Amino acid sequence: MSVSNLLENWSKFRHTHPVEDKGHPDWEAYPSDIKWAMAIDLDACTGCNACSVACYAENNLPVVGKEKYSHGQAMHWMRIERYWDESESGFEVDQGARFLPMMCQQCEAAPCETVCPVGATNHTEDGLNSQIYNRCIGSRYCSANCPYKVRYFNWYDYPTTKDVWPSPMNEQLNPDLSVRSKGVMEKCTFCKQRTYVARNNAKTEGRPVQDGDVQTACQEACPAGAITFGNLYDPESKVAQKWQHQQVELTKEKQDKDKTEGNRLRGYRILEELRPYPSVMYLERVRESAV
Amino acid sequence: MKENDFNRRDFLKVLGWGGTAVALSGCGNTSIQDGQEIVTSYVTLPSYVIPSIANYFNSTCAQCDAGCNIMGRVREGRVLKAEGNPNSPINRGKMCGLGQSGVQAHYNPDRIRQPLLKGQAVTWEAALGAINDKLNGVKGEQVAFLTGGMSGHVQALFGNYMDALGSKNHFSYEAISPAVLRVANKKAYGMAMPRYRIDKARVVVSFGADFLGAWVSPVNFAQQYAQFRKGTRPEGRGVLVQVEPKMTLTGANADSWIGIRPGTEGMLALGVINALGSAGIKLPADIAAAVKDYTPERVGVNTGVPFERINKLATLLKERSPSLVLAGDAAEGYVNGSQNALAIAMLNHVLGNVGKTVEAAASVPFPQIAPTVGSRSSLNKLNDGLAAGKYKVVFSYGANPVFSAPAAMKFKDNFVKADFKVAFAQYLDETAQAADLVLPLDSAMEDWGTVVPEYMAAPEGSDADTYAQMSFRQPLMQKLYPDTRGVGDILLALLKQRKADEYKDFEDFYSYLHNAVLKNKVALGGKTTDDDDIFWDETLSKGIVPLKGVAGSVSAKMSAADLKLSPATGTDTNYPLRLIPAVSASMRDGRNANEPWLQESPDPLTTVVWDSWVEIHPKTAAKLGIAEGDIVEVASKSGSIKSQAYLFPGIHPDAVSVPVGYGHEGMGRYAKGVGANVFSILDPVFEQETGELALNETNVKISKTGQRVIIVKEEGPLGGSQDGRPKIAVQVQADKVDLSKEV
Amino acid sequence: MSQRYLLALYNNFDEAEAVVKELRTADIKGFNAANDMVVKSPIEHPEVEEFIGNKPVYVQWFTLLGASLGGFLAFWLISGSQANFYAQMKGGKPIVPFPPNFVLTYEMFILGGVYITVLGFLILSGLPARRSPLYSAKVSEDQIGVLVKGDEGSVPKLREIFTKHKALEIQEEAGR
Amino acid sequence: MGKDIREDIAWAQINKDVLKSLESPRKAYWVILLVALLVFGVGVGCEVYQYNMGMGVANLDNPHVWGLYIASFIFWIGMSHSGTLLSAILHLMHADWRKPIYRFAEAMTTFSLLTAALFVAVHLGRVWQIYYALPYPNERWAWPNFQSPLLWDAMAVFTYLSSSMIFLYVGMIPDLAICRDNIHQGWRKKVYTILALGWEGTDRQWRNFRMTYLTVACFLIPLAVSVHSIVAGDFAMSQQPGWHVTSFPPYFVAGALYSGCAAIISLFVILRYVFRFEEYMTLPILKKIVRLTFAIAMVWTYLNCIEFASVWYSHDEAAKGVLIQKAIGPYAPFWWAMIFCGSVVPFAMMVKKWQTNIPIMFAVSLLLNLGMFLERWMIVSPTFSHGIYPWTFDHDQWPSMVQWGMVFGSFGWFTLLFLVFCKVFPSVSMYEVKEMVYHRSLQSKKEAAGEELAVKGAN
Repeated sequence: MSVSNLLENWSKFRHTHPVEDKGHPDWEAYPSDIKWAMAIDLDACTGCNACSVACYAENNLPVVGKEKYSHGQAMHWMRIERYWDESESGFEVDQGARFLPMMCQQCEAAPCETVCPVGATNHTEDGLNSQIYNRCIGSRYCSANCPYKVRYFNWYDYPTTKDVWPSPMNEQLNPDLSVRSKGVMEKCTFCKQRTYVARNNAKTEGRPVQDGDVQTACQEACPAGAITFGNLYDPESKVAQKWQHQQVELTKEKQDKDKTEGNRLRGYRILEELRPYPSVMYLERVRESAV
Repeated sequence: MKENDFNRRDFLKVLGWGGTAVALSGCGNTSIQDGQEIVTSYVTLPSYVIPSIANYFNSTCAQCDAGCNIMGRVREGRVLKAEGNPNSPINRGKMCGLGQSGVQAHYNPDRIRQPLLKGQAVTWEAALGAINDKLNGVKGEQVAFLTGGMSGHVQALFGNYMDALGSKNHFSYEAISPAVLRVANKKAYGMAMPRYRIDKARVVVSFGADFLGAWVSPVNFAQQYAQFRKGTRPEGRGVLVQVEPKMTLTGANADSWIGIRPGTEGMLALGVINALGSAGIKLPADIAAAVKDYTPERVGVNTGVPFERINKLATLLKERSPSLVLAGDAAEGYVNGSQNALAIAMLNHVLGNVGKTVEAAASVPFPQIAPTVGSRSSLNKLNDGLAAGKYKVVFSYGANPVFSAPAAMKFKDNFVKADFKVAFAQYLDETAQAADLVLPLDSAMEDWGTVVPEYMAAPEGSDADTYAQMSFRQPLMQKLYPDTRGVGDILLALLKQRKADEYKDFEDFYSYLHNAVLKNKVALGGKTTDDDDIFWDETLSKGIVPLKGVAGSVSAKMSAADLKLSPATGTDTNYPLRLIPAVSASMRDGRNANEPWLQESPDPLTTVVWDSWVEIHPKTAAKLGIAEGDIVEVASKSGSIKSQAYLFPGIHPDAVSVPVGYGHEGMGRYAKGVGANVFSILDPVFEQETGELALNETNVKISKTGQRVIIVKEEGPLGGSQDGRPKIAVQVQADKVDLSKEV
Repeated sequence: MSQRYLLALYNNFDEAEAVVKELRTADIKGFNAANDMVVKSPIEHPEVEEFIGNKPVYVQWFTLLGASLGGFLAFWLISGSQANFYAQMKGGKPIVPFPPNFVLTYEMFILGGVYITVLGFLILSGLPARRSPLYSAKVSEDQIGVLVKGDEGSVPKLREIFTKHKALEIQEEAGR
Repeated sequence: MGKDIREDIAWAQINKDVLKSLESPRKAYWVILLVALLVFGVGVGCEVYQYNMGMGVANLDNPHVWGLYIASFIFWIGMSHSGTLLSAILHLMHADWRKPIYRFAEAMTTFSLLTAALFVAVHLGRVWQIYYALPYPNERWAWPNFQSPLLWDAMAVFTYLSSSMIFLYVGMIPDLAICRDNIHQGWRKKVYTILALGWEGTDRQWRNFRMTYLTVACFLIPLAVSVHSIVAGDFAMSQQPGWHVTSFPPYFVAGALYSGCAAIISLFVILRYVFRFEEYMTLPILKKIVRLTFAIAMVWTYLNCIEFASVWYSHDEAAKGVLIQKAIGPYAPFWWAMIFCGSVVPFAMMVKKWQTNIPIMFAVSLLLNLGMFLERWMIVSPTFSHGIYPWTFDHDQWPSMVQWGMVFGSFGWFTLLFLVFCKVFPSVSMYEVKEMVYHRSLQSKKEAAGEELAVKGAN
């Protein structure tokens, strides 16, 4: 233990995310010029569930079966929510339904991170909210404090549960990431295993990570291309351009554009007012009332 | 085979033998040449295999008939995931959930692993011998072969086999197929499956075509749809109007969803034409005459769509051109289904969309590999023949009629009348259970084949008029079970029983395919000077073979003479509700029901999982005193099923809807006993022109059984309410946003 | 000169008080009232302290020491572990955050205070202790004991004073 | 009103009566002990099952990740507070009527904390890794997250548990000396001898003892308040509607004192009967606790109303939603039962006649405890079932038998510990009862003398 360390860290880390400056230039292992973020266009999303199934395939999610699903123990990191238009008299269907893909929003000031008693969920240098499975003791406080309820707990030991991965179904499991055992929390990682490979490849080639180097599984599958994923700190990236065009700023809990009446932009972040600074921007679903 | 020519195919084989294996023959064109083959260890890997880094091999999805081109992600000899082939004009690198689940069909624990003769495991010799014995005893016309949709070289081989048998009794059957559409399209546009350009349209009016869910080629359409919705398009953001009695996934994405009275879709189309005429669109005389009685007011009364809305729709179509009008399952499943489809197609003619958003598609230059499409009418013929005892030996491949035929057809009873029934099957499904001999098939990820899609999408910038393609299906890994065989291999073995001499050069289907492809190297885009092996490997690695297709043309005009719209069938006071069997994007006709990802991915609209349900409009439910979760009996004249009631606002109050594909009695652990089979209670009512089963012509009554369950579903107790939260799933009216400059 | 211990038992505090007062004023050779006299009582009786002469109590200094040490160590250890080991990045929060550390500091402040106070109590009251030379179980019941130590020569005088005040019992033992 | 205790009771008699409780309780003692053992066995069985199967058997789900375990945790922590109230607060306030009953109340503090600690363990998904939460230097170079309210909780509970155990022990040393002096054989003699530390009641010992006891009491009061505030912080520090309430810490503390007092009444009645403590646990004392309980009940009710009011008049729609759901949603019966038990039943304690009616007060105290258990449940569960995010509302979750089994078992565990304690250690503080008797008799003598003087003066 050194006093200089203490004093140094005191000042260095006083304010981390979200800040105007990009990450931590002093971070030893990873100079962070990356902030992964997403933009989901609800006008393009058709609610077809392809992203969700792709997530099951990519991330070794267990199929829990009817009984456990009925107890609310499903493990879909990516879930599609279906809302109806509401009026005084109930649900309106004249303009169809509203679909909303919901997964971990990788908040910059994540409510889940601070409450974990063992520090099993932390912020990464590339702006994600990471879950350390083998550190997790299963207190589930993170889930209790998650406003989006996108953290999923391993209520059972799924690898040994009947009909979850009966042989040879287990051969499909993706060796790039673990199969979680009972008693740990898990959630969307923005396909960490893929971003990691992309970063390593870029490093090997001696260049920064470029837009298009990596796709998340959901993004890759989405037939309507509703999901954009990339590095928000890279002004060339599609996702950064989208955020910029929609005037959604990562570090604001109330966007300037929302203060002006009649802005014609449709980017927003869900539950922004709780100040978790989510890394996922949604684009409002557009409907024409000409008919 | 030269020692350095240790190719991937062999590699896959070797991997399957757990590291000690040798490159033996048995894989097609290879043969052991003395002194030239060497024993190879697993640690000697081909240069492209780096442990822990995945290889991608192109293949073709077999989960539905759209024929999307996929890449199998292979690591350490195991296929892990299916991803879209970015070069595919069909799916352009994208995948649907159904396609993703293909790996679960492959790794399914309930696959049949050995031939089963009367339920007993037998060797392939015994199985094929049994077939030979039976065939020797019957005449060619006493043999019937039921298949699903087929294309490519398997189909060519199949044709040869039927010829060898001297049988013309090939019945191509699809439980859910756009069969009526094909006929109507042929009449209206001069081709069964033109290319729809949703991406070019400013307005799409879809009469029950669930093109984002389960209709024809949904992944392709979804991408077109994404383009169509882009405000940055020169045409601006497109508007989607969906007309259907039960909301489909496409309906849920519509700008305007019109819940029409079941069966009156054609009438609405005519009403819109009438309104267009009134709005100043010039109508050809015959059409004007044909629609003159269909004033919006009258149509409004009959269809239940307010006439203002019809006029608005007409105005929209008039103002925003080009548009695209689609007719889908929901409009076609009636006695007058093809008339409905024709009336709807006429809208495209009137609006001048034909040639703009309805384009001619090319067909493949080799008719023997062109797709044979299935229909329900062929099942009727087979059924009649079986009932009459005409067929002694019946083969079934790629179809599960015992499950999907209405109980009133008594198909199972007729099927078992045949002396010898052979089912080619991956699972012990209902038809396989009723068969005498079950031949276990390779999964689509173990098998060779070629696929020609029925709906021919063209890549950007190609000569779309003549673009046709053939896709390769190749093994993505070594077989899981040694005793399963590809359908091509089985057909070849059967052919050898008949014509041993002709096929003796082909050790297996692979060698047949290899030979056939290399023989047509030039037609498949190669040069005569190309090295055979290099050409073959390159073709395989691309997975897609563009062909110079036979250009078709769409007829610019349509006569109203064919149009004789009979009134929709009335209701029956005993059975007051119309049953609409719903085809969902993931469950389709139920052939994929044993893939747990599909069972666990919620139905997009109701969010129900692991069960079937009965969609009832809340008003109707209130009248009948039904609450959510009540187990209700849905009874038609032909039978009844029980399932849980789900109150669904997106359905016409006179209709109820039950999803198809559930209620298997066999197949496997994930499908068996899940939900109820709505096919079984369909009345045997047929479309008048095509003889297709009219899926939506069944009237039912609903009664409570007194039981109630908590529906297992994804949505919470508030249903689809956002409980007043301001910003969750936000919707904005188009005039409130500026989409034209979006990035 | 050898030392003797005497224990006299009394029925109530009044008698004991009288004895103690007399012993304190009596000038007995070989007996120092300030150091050689102990009063044992079954209950906590503040008056005893008064009549036996005011003796200071130092427990509170232990308390001060313990509490400050606890609080200081807590803050130091927690901040130190946060700063010097794997940094736990929490989005929106510094690595070494004050408010949570203060909460824990507060708890440790109390913990240290309680522990060291009790330790001080044990040290200052000489516990755990061996059995003293003279002890009667009556003291833990209902009698008050006055234990004195004196030279052999002072014993008769002491006895006399004890009996004068109606001692119920007088025990005597050789000193060690 | 009678006297809190007979003033003429002989000190030797006090020793005799209390020491008798270590020897021969009524038969009921053994019956209760056996039942407690069985009940505890049920809990152990449930935990073994849950340990092997996974937390899913508790019927918890996403988003309803906490259930009765956490509710019981708060309940037991809360129960511990009245021990401190009686021993520390009333000590500082020189309310000597606490003396015959504070010992068992303090034991209750310790044991209910031990019971609460159990729930921390059974609640964890991976209890076998529980040591990750301990702050100790390790080769992983990873420390627990000191920012987590759960860790504060652990620290506070640990501090409280060890402090109150020490407090209990220190206060018991003179009594242990009595035991040592009066019990002459067997293991007990050895135990008492060791534990009494050679206490002889010398003036030096008493002097330091007095100061120590006072100091620790002073520490315990803010500690007790901080413990339950921090437990409240587990909830109030989160963003969830219904939890994110400023008044939660005082509300929790009031609730804690309330349930503790109710539990003291129950145990008072039981001990009085089982160990024949009628002389010491007298009806006037009961009356005093009952009045104290009533006062706290009203404080609790008031804080409850404050909470509802602040939610009602806030613009936090989600919090309002939770409140409405509590009143009319799936938990409504329990919520109303809580209101009834917590705010209506205590009015029975206003009836003078009933204040000293043992069966009635016993029943009332049980109802109050039930109400307080429900309160904790109603804090935890409705927020999960109707939180911020409408899609994940979950109105169907119901604790499984495994959860109930463990809650049930915890009562067995507590009773077991408590009864064993009462049998091994004096559950009435002998030396302090002596003090009480002594001071009171002095007082009445003085009063009598004063009266005489007054009479004389008048003459």
